[in-house]
Amino acid sequence: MKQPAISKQAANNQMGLQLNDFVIKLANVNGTGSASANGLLSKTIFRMGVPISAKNFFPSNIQGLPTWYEVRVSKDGYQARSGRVDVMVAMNAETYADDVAEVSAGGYLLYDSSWPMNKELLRDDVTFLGIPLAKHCAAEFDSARVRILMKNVMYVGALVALLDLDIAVVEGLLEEQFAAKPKLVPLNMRAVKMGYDYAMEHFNCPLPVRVARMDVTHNQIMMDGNTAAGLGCMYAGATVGAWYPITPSTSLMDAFDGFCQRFRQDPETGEKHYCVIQAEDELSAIGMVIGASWNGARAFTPTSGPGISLMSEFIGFAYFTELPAVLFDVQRVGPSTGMPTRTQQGDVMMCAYASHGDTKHVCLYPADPEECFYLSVKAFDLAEQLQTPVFVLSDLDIGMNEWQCPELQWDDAYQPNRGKVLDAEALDKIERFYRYMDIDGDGICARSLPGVHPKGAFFTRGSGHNKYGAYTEDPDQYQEVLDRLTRKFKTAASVVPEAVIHQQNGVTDAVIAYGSSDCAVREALDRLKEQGMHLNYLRIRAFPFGEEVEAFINAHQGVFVVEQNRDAQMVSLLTLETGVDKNKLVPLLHYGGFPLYAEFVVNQVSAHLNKRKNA
Amino acid sequence: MKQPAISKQAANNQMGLQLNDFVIKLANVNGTGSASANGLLSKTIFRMGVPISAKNFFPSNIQGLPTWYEVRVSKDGYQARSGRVDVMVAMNAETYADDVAEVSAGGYLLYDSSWPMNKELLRDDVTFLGIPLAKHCAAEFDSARVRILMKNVMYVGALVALLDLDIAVVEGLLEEQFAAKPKLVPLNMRAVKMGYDYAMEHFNCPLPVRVARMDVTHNQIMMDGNTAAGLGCMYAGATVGAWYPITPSTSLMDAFDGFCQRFRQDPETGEKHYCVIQAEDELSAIGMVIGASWNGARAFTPTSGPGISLMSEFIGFAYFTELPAVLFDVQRVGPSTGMPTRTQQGDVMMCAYASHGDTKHVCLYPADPEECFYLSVKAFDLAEQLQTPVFVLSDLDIGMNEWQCPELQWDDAYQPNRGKVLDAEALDKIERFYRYMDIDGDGICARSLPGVHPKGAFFTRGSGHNKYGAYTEDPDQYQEVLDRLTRKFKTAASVVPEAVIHQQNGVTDAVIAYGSSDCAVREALDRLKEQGMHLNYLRIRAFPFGEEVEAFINAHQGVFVVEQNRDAQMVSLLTLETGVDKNKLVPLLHYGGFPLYAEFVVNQVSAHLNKRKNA
Amino acid sequence: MSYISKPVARHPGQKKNSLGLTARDYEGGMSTLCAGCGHDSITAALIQAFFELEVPPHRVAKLSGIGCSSKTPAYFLSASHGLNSVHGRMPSIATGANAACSDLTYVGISGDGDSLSIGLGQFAHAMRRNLNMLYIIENNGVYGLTKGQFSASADIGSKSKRGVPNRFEPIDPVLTAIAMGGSFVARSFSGDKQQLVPLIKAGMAHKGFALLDIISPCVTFNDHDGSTKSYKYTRDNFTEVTHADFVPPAQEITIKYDQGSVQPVTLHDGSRIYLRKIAEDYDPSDRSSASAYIQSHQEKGEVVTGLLYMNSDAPDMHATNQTVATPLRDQDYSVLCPGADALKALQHGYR
Amino acid sequence: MSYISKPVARHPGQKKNSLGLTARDYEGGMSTLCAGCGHDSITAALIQAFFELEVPPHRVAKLSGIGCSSKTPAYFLSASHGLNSVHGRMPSIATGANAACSDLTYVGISGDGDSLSIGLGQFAHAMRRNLNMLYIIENNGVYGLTKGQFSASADIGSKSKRGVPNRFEPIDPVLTAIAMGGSFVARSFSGDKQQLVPLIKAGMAHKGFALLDIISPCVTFNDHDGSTKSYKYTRDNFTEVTHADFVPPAQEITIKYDQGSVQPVTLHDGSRIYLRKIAEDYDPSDRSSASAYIQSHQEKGEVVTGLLYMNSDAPDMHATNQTVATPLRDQDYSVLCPGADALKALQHGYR
Ligand SMILES: Cc1ncc(C[n+]2csc(CCOP(=O)(O)OP(=O)(O)O)c2C)c(N)n1
Ligand SMILES: Cc1ncc(C[n+]2csc(CCOP(=O)(O)OP(=O)(O)O)c2C)c(N)n1
Ligand code: SF4
Ligand code: SF4
Ligand SMILES: [Mg+2]
Ligand SMILES: [Mg+2]
Repeated sequence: MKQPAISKQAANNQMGLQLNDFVIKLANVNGTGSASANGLLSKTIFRMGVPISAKNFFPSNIQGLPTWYEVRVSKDGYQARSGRVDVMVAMNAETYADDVAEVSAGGYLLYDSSWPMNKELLRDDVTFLGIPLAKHCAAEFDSARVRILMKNVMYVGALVALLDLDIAVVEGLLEEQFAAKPKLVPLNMRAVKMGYDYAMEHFNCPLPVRVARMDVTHNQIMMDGNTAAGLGCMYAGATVGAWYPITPSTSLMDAFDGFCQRFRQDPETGEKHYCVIQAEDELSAIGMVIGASWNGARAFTPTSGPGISLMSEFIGFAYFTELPAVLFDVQRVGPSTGMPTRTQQGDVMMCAYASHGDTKHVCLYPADPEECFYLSVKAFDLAEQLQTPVFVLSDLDIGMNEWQCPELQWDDAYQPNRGKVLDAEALDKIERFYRYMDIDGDGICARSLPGVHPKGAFFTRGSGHNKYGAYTEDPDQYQEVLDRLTRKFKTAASVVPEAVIHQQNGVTDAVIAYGSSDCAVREALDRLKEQGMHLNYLRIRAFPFGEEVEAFINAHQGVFVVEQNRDAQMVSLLTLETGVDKNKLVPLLHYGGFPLYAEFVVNQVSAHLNKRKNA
Repeated sequence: MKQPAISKQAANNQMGLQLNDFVIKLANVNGTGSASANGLLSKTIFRMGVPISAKNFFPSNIQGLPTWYEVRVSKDGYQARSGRVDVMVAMNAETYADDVAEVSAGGYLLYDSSWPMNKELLRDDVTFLGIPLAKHCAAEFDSARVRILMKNVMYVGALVALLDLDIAVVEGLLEEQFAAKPKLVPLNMRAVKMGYDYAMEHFNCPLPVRVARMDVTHNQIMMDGNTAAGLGCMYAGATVGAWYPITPSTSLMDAFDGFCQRFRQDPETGEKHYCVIQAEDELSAIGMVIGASWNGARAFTPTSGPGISLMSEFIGFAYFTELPAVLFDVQRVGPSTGMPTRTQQGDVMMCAYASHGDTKHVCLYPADPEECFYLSVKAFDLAEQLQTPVFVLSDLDIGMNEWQCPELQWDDAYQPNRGKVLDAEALDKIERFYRYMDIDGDGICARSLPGVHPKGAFFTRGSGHNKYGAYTEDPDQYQEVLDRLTRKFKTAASVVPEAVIHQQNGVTDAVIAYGSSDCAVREALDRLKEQGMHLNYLRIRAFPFGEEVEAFINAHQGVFVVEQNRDAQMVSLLTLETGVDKNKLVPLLHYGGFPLYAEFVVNQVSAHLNKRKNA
Repeated sequence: MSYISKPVARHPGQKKNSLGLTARDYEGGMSTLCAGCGHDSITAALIQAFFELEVPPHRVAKLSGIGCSSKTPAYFLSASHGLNSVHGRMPSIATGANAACSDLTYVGISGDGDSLSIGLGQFAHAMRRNLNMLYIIENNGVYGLTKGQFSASADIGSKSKRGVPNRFEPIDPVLTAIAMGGSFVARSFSGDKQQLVPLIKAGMAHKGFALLDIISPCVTFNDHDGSTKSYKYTRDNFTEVTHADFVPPAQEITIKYDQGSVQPVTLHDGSRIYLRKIAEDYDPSDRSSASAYIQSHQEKGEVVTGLLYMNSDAPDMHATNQTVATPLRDQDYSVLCPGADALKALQHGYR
Repeated sequence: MSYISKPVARHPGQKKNSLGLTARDYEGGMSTLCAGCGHDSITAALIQAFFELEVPPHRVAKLSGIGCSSKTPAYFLSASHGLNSVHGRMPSIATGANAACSDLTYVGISGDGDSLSIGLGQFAHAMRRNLNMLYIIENNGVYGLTKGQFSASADIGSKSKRGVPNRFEPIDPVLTAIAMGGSFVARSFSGDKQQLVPLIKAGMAHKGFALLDIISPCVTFNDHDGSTKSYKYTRDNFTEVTHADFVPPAQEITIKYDQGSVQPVTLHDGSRIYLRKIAEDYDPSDRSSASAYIQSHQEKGEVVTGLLYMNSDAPDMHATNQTVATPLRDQDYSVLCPGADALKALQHGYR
């Protein structure tokens, strides 16, 4: 019993007004220039003062495969995926059937009606909005490439009408984008208008699903985590970056390089106050970082899981020789090559214990691009203070998607914490320099930099050494150093960023999460609260855990730990590295490769709580 | 108040008879040929039917540094170090002071009295036996090299007299050793006699510390674990071995190669039924193993910690593509280069979880060379049955020291378990081959080998794939495969070797150990029992753990877990991978690099138990 | 959602080879590379070569690393076993696979990033062992899959899309191969099927390591003006120094050669290569002069192509190892295990 | 127990250099290598070269991998910073160290196993970048520290101690370096201090990657008859094609050269190398002919030594990167951090 779906009326009938609270998803083909049109759409909403979040779902190839862009408009500022699709822009014939199926009941589907549509795929509960994009663009534009690009811009124009967007904002954005090629502005605006006019003429615009100006984004930016982290590295004063390209970490070094070109390269002489080295592989990249750190520069490498696996031997070297190193693991789906363009938190255990022998490493878990910036800076301070590798575990979702976040702040009083480094003056004063003497009792020894002073000369080795820094194969001397490293790791727990805690007295259940799960969890907690389920929340920001983590778990009856991996890796870390009762920790695991969304957490938590209630 | 220490009388006075129960330690310089003289000594005792254990302590160099050889004569057959030194043969001037200090009270020290001795280092409670070895050898032998070698043989001769060894056994051993160069026998016997005669003349021979013939070693052999493992690989039918030299694993491949030359190379044509490849590094070695396994050969690689670190990426590949691989990790002291010639169990966690993403691996923990043989064979069966990498975690103590163990047995009815491999006939019958279909519900799918049948053709990839074997980036399809791997790992727990349990009803405390700790723990349990402390014992032989492990822990009140690493890595595995209460597990950690000895366990356990009693 | 489509009929003609197979039977899954990518032309050449060589598809093992280039094995011979390993490590997989089973045909596909950066060590050492395989580098001077960074084969001065010139010394696969003991070293161009197909066939027939470096432009990231790996630059500077014709075993020689300039080489399987010198002063049998020639001509910007060096007498890995003829994986277990009595006997040495 | 003894006085003479240091001040810990190991002679040559060059010890960074050879840095310049990294990875450490601080002197010591097997990739790529360092390979054709396995530099036919000949193609460090863009490539012999010391000095003064491959016999595992890396074989087949004299900056030239045969090369720091051709037909400035010469002569069993190739104009890594002169690690933080205002401004682009 099919109805004529493409009617002017249908659009307004199906459900009530959804103001600034809906999802629009765009299904495209990789490499067809849809990214910039889709960005235009999301930025327009953002500039209208309305909070959004935008996510890209793209294949591991360069051109020709399906790709999706999902914009969530959320007046409450929720950044996670919502799990629903209110408006689908279905531009990819290959995925059309799936895309139709994905629209939430009562939603809309915009398609290119240049060709007859496949009636079999019609749905009663979805309003189909056909626009003859290809036909119009073919009539309007000359070259094949322009036609393809303008098709995208044209559907943006239609959405301006359908969603009640401000066309002046669109124009402003285009002007900025094409500041260097102003001729392109009218061309693009022509396409926008084509879409706009068609929609106004044929549909009942705007839809109930629509945007209305707000004023809550003026202190906000849209930035991806890799950009923020690259920026953080520059602000931290890093001068040496070594890397080997790998999705999804590549754009981190691109960002660092770009910012440094802008701020640290002499425009006249071309002289650079930084050095980025594209290494031949990850084994080499981490070696370069360690070499540079040994020599006193702040150095880092961005990579992803396979890179960390390859770096394992060197990571143990840095741990045992106590050299700083900052590693960004922008996690993707493992094991092995896995799904390079999907997100996961699968490297938690590996990073915490990487390398053979007894090793433990400091890890930071930024929740979003904003924190990527701040924790990048922190990572360098910790690496130098603790003289050890520090991992920043971001993921594809944070690293490669543009998130809305508060404008980044900088305190000009900040000075890098270089840790216990003896300068020439200090070396001159001391009788003799011993590299691994724990003078302060915190497990951290003073180091010296090559070339600074004859008295600082010292031979760094990954083989057995005693507290004086000499080679040893003696059990006691070796063990003394190893035990001090345990002490140092205890110190680390007291200096890493504390967990973020949201709690109310009297609440017995809680949720723990970390990294990119944060936004979905916070939304889920709001919704659970609406349903009468109050839970406290702790977000882990670092390993080793501060005391507050154990105290929090102990203070609750049941603790759900939300993770994006199969094996409950953070639960493992908590079980091993705190005194808590592991049976208290209930893992909620989401690891298919798409970012977590609130509903998953809501469903799982409420199912558990209801089960307990009924038990 | 020094006495004249070198008196004929002194030797017999100090303490009672120590028949077949003492330790003789020989301090030498690396590269002076002492190894063969020392081997002559230990084998003589062994051939006299008396149980011994022999351990080498050598530096990470080739020539000129201190090295020790420790022979424990133990009528009860204890294989661990005893912790005491009854007779020290102090041949290294550089370590002389330490060596003197190490002798147990009432013990003996044999030294070269060609030069005046350092009186300051005399001890009242030790009998010093001086023999002018260098002087006599200089007088007796021509070339410098022969003099150095014969000095060693001469002290063996003295020990024959002092310890009441059978000189005919010595001669027999020399005849076997020099079967190809019979002229060397009289030369060596001359040196033996020189030492023997000197001792008989100057000392009250034999000492109370002495050997008397027994008849308990006739079904025993003396073999190191690497030899046994290499032999196991040959018996398992392995045909491809790929490796990169690294201490202490190198002799494993040497052994395999040697045995194969003997049994699998046609003496006429020189044709080999095996292929050993010295790879350019460990990354390549594991790649070769995986390539060979993919193609249906049994293949393996021996390495040590740094090698596993380097193999991490490929290990995840084998896990995810489900290809068999056998890896021997002959553990040495980490982290990093650590102490390459010292022993540790520091790679337990790394091997269990190696590589990025969610991965878990099957591990076997042989306790001694005998088990190295049997578990090597088992490792290939498991790797093929489970289609996954299998680690055999031995260590330097097992791998490079000759242990006395029961003669190895072989059942000619044994047939390799090749697992679910579809042959041409099977492939011909089926409609279509899907690589990752779990037909039996055990998580293990059928595989096909390249080139066998057109229907078996299949594309192996470390990237996301679905159960049909096709590439996928779809969350559900990816997750389905990943979840099946969890199921497969459950199956693994039911087919790996069971733990070895020694228990009595009514005993509330227990010890858990694994690998080379076993011998010291068993001795310690005997001694604790003598002291009235009864403990049950479980020896872990494999990860994942069978149900018996959890049941055993649950059945006891307190469980000591003996490990040779700093971080209680097996306690970590037990905590994570069983349902037990982690507070029950008390780690006893010995990790300075020398093998564990019973006293350490005795002291730690009794201290804990006493503390509890007194609490 | 699964995006693997069925092979597309690219060869509508139904010509069959002696196995009764059409060219279509040598095809693979639909390419997911960019339209116009050089790699896809190489795929087409491979399909033609395998079809014409009449190889049973399931007796071929296709191996690769990671990269756009390394996806190629998915696009031909879907009836073969394939293995897509990790980045830069295909040579070790190939070595192990070949060790286990010497009687399959091994073809490895790699990229310049895969072989010359992360994989340089394995690449060099596989050549040292003279592993019996055809090893193709689809060489575009960039990392395609990670979006256009320079690779180690980028020439000095070659410009990136943003106009920045590469300043690092290139690692040339051909010169490296000659230096490391590759026994068959050739270069070609994805755009020249004429030259490519016989070189693929010859490389497959060669018993030993056959390196085929194929300039294969990346239309998305390295096909612009200023790039020295673009279609245009390669065409303009293409210099063929030898031309190789391949004649399968027992096939009548139909082409007539002018005796002086042509050198026939008979391979282990009885097939022959007819090598025609185009550059008079070039000697593909002399390592040092060949490599000096190539080096000096490349310094002038020429893209020297053809069968550049060949030594068909070098023993392959199995010959060096003296491996038995029957593949190791097919050895009966009774041959491999000495049995209980032998175990008993050998332990006498451990008493 | 610690077995590190104090440096032994190997130079009882108290001659001082202009820094007031004696040769003893350039010594290190006592060697723990085998008596007679070639590596120890190289240590002695290094001590002499550093002493004569009058380098302040603490301005030298000594780097190595793992192996007997890689222990060498512990045996000279105890007043320098040193780093003994992991096996085969010294080049990356050197690259990072140099990136951080361009104004120290970097000397790396490696072995043939360390550089040509596990480390081949890093070795090659450090050369590509023309990293400013002296890189010494103590080349003995075996893995000493793991007890005598053949390394990749073992020649075909060279016999192991048990008499088994190596059958794999060697990877020659010098030919590899020339192919990969090394800008200073030399070979010498641990037994020839005469040749060695000036080459070490020249390599140190050269601004760019200076490879010095030194045949350094392993007396324990590879000094027997049949080995082509023994003292005897090397002495017998030693062929010096150039001889290099090194003259530090601003030093009077005292030696008189016969104009025709000697070529003076002035280095960046003002020092000069006087290069005397011994083989008439050898041209150390021409990559392709030099490498062809070396290859063909080595095939005849000659051990070709001397300063084999040099290009003092190639830009080093920092020049290519356009790094500022003041070492990066010494940059004031205020230069590196754009500050709060800039952060505010740049975020306009993210709205
Ligand atoms: C260990 C590891 N590091 C990095 C990557 C990311 N990566 C994938 S392909 C590639 C480069 C591919 O370049 P090339 O081999 O030239 O192939 P092309 O795409 O140009 O054909 C890189 C760096 C990876 N997959 N694995
Ligand atoms: C990752 C790793 N693999 C293997 C080893 C063992 N290993 C130590 S030194 C060495 C070879 C050294 O050979 P070379 O560099 O030629 O030095 P030489 O001892 O001959 O001077 C090897 C394989 C190691 N230390 N680390
Ligand atoms: S990015 Fe380049 S190499 Fe990759 S498929 Fe596209 S054109 Fe080919
Ligand atoms: S083993 Fe060889 S390389 Fe090592 S120290 Fe001894 S002689 Fe030198
Ligand atoms: Mg490429
Ligand atoms: Mg060597």
